[in-house]
Amino acid sequence: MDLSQIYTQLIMEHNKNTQNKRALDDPTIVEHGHNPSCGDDITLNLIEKNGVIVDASFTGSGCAISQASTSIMIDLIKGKSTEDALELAELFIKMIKKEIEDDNELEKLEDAVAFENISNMPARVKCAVLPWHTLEEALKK
Amino acid sequence: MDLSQIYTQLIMEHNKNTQNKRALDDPTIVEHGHNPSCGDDITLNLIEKNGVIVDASFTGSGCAISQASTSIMIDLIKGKSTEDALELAELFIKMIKKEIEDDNELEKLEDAVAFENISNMPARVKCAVLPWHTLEEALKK
Amino acid sequence: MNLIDPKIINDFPILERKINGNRLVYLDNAATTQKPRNVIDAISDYYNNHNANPHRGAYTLSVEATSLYDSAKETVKKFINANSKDEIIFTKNCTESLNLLAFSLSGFFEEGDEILLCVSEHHSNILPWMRLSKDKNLKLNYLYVNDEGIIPEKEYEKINNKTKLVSIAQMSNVLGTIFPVKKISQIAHEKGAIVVIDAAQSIPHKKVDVKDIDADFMVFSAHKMLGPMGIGVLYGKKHLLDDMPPFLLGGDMIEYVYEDHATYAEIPFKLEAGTQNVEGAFGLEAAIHYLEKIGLQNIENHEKILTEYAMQEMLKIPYINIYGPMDLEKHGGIISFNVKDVHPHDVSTVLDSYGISSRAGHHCCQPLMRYMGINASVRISFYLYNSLEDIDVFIESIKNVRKWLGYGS
Amino acid sequence: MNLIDPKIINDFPILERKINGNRLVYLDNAATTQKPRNVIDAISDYYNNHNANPHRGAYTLSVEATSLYDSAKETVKKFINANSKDEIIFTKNCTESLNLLAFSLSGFFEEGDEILLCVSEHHSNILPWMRLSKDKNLKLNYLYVNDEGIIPEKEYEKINNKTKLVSIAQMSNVLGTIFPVKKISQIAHEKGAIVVIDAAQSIPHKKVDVKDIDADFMVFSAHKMLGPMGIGVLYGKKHLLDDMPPFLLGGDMIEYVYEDHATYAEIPFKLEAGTQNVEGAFGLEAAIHYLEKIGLQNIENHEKILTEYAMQEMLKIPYINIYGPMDLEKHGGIISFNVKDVHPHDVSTVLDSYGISSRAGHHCCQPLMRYMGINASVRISFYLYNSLEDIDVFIESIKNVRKWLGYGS
Ligand SMILES: Cc1ncc(COP(=O)(O)O)c(C=O)c1O
Ligand SMILES: Cc1ncc(COP(=O)(O)O)c(C=O)c1O
Repeated sequence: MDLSQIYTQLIMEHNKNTQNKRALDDPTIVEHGHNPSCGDDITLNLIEKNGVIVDASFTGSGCAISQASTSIMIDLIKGKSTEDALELAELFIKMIKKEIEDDNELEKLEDAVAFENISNMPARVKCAVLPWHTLEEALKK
Repeated sequence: MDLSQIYTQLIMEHNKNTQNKRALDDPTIVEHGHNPSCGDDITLNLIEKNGVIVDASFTGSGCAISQASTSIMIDLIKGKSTEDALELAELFIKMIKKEIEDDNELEKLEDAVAFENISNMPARVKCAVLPWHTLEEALKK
Repeated sequence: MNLIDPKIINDFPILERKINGNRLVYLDNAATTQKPRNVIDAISDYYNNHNANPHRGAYTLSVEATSLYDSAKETVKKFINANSKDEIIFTKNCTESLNLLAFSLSGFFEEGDEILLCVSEHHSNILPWMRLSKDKNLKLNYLYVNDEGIIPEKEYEKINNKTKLVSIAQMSNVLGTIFPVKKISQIAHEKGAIVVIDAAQSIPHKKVDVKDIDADFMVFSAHKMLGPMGIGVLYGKKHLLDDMPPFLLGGDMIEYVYEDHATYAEIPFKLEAGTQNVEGAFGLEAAIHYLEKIGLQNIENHEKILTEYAMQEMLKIPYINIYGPMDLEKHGGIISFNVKDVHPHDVSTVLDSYGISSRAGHHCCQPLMRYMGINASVRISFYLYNSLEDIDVFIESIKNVRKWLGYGS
Repeated sequence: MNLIDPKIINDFPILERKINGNRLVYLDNAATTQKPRNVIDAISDYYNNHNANPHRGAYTLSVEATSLYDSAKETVKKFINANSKDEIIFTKNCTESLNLLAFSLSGFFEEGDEILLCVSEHHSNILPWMRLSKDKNLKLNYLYVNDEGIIPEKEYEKINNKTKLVSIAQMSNVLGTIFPVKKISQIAHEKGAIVVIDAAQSIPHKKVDVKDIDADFMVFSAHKMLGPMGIGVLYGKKHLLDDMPPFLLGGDMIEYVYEDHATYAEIPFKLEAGTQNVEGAFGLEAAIHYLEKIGLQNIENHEKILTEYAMQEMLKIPYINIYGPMDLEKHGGIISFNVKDVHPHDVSTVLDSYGISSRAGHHCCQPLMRYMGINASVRISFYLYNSLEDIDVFIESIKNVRKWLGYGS
């Protein structure tokens, strides 16, 4: 295990970033996600208009991995259609499960690719996928 | 383990002996004893008059060890006072537990000494002591 | 049909033991089985290299223990052809699996409902249902076997619309009967009943496929299939397990715990409280690997040959009375019998003096014994490491029993 | 007060392992402990030479297995100073022991009765009582600890005439607090309450005497005291066990079984259903022998020295926040803490990269965490094979945590 593959500068910046971690006025969708065994606990706030995610934020607490993953996800899905967001969620989870064969596909995940190596740390996988699972729950309702 | 120390001629004779295995008219004490795990199951019938066991018999079924031990016990206690019978029971159980230091004491047990070696066969100890425990229960009531 | 290569006895260190000066002839496999070296080594390997508390730790050892535990579930899943490893719950033995079921299914029953067992069930597959029946005012019903230990067709009419659960052993641990569980499952499902298969005696000896049987639940113990003591299995269909309240409560099976209320985790965690037996899971996995290496079909064939030979030789002895089916297609590698005039315990003691491990008693099946009108029987039961020579030793020894007990022959 | 001879680490094969290129520094002993070679060898020996189903067989191997099982009970009995080996019930873990108690004691309670726990209890010592309280309309009450994890005198006034049972851990698995169980037991008994001691965290580390505490029941797990997984202990005073209905039902715990009713055996059999884990019992006995060879007092002293040293060094680090008593007389070898700005899981991951096994999370004590106002903590816990060097490695590594997470220091 190489820590520097996990605690990358990008991830550490997003962990400390408070820009995406804030309340949101009048969200249209609020979804709660948690990993009881770790104590990771986030609330995802989305404003969806005509099938597009126009704004997003989160509140809650958790480890660096879950916090950064949430923040990076929010950057990625803002301005995207809900279908595109769901597709990204699927892609992210596939990446973590090492199920992606064509590396080009990964490009769509942009900064979220930083979590590719988390699959080498099974204990932390749950943390990285938490926001994406929460997003799926939020949008599938 | 030497089988011939267990299945001695004496024990085998008593196993087949039907003299003590019979119903008794008007017993004054009837006590049921059993080893559920083996299926040994005996009913001890006693006629006690003025503190003396004037007649005794048993019915039931079980292995050779329990049947012979019961029959030998009955031979031994007939005509004895209840105190003497209880003392014999104590002695027998001590013998099985190898707690007797003075070998002379064993003489009182007469034929029942045949079960001395049963302590080398822990699985069969229960069978040998069954009638004696039943006797104790019967007389202590 | 062939015997298994006799060299496999070298895989079982205990078989080198001498008992009363004789070679150990272990014929009590229905009670528990001996362990091959790969299982014993797996246990040592676990403690020498990987031991940690699974599921809770973020550190390497704990992650390893978790993945060994999960891998064992995956192996069990494949072994019984379940849909998902989440359908595999580890318990401490088959008995706990059945108790868990009777407890956690209690909400499925209403007063007057019927639970149907076979009269030949092991106490572990009777008592939990008996308690449940008393608690909830249910009727406990039995299928009765005929003289050969077979359930006659007509008995199946007892499965009716009131029957809410049928729990039956796939193989009787006394009679050796292999019951037609697939058919029973089908009839029971037609009537809307839940089907529980006690595979304690079958799964060590033949291929068992939960999908083929369409079992709703299936239970068994590792120690009867070359695995370690202290670990058992409960299989359940996912939607049924999902709906069941937990049995044991404690660490690792919760979601949130407050001072006055709590919520529970998903299956399989919900049904596994406290520190799990990773050693046992790892050992069970090693046992399954061993069984699969030899091949379940080969094991079944091997035992068939042994059983046929033993029955044939025993039938020649006039003072031996054999219980169970004479049709060997319906008979697994278990033979129960009695020797005329001799109590089973004495038979077992005499056999032991020749090195043979056999069992005497009611075999945890008192209702069956009572139904058959006997107090006890002697039982011998085979496994892959037994040989025709073992049976020869047994036959020779059994012929001495009556002499030892003072009978002419 | 001396440290234990460091050569004993050679008795623990797993300690030779490398984790991420570093020496394994195993500091998660409160979760489970590593096993000395004599325990691992005992398990192999059991399967290589003695394995059989105990209690039921008349043959040599079964008699041996029975006597090994009984001998293990005798050893446990002496270890905790019980009156009789029949007061020792083997379960699969501490969690099962507590579930058994909550089930089998339910007849002792009437609506309105109170059960008293400490807020720092492990989920395994909360949930079974919570379910019982809901089922029987009892009140579940808690003793609260102060900022240092000590129960203030005044709290004991909660033990009143309505209190029917007090169940408390002798040592908290989060705070490391050693609670005055002897005193609590005395107060509880004055009010007529039953006293249950959860010794899961204490008995591996110090001499525990059930008579001295006057515990009515005591529970613990073998795997936390060098023994194998899959076996736990329930101690109970004989007259109480005698009166308790059985929990698990099945083979070996019965007297007579009929189709519609049954009678049960005496203790301890009544409370041990199905095939028992003889391997586990034998392994636990080997573990106790090892602990006694080293000496419980020496182990306690050793851990005191380690704890004192670790606390002293940790207190020097300004961004570390330690929970639990500062008075080391009341503090066993468990230290829970947090690193400023860093989530416990990240701390644990970073420590692991240096070879250190630590635990992060709620430690199965959510009510305590909530009461303390935290989500999670990091926990390190010591045992006889840990050394001052282990603590040095830990202190050095913990100083790197904030850097990895992008904080200046
Ligand atoms: C105080 C305490 N009680 C009970 C338990 C439960 O033990 P187990 O998981 O072995 O059942 C633990 C450990 O997990 C504990 O620390
Ligand atoms: C048919 C059957 N069911 C259940 C059991 C109980 O298994 P265990 O004692 O391992 O719980 C046994 C064996 O004893 C059995 O033969």
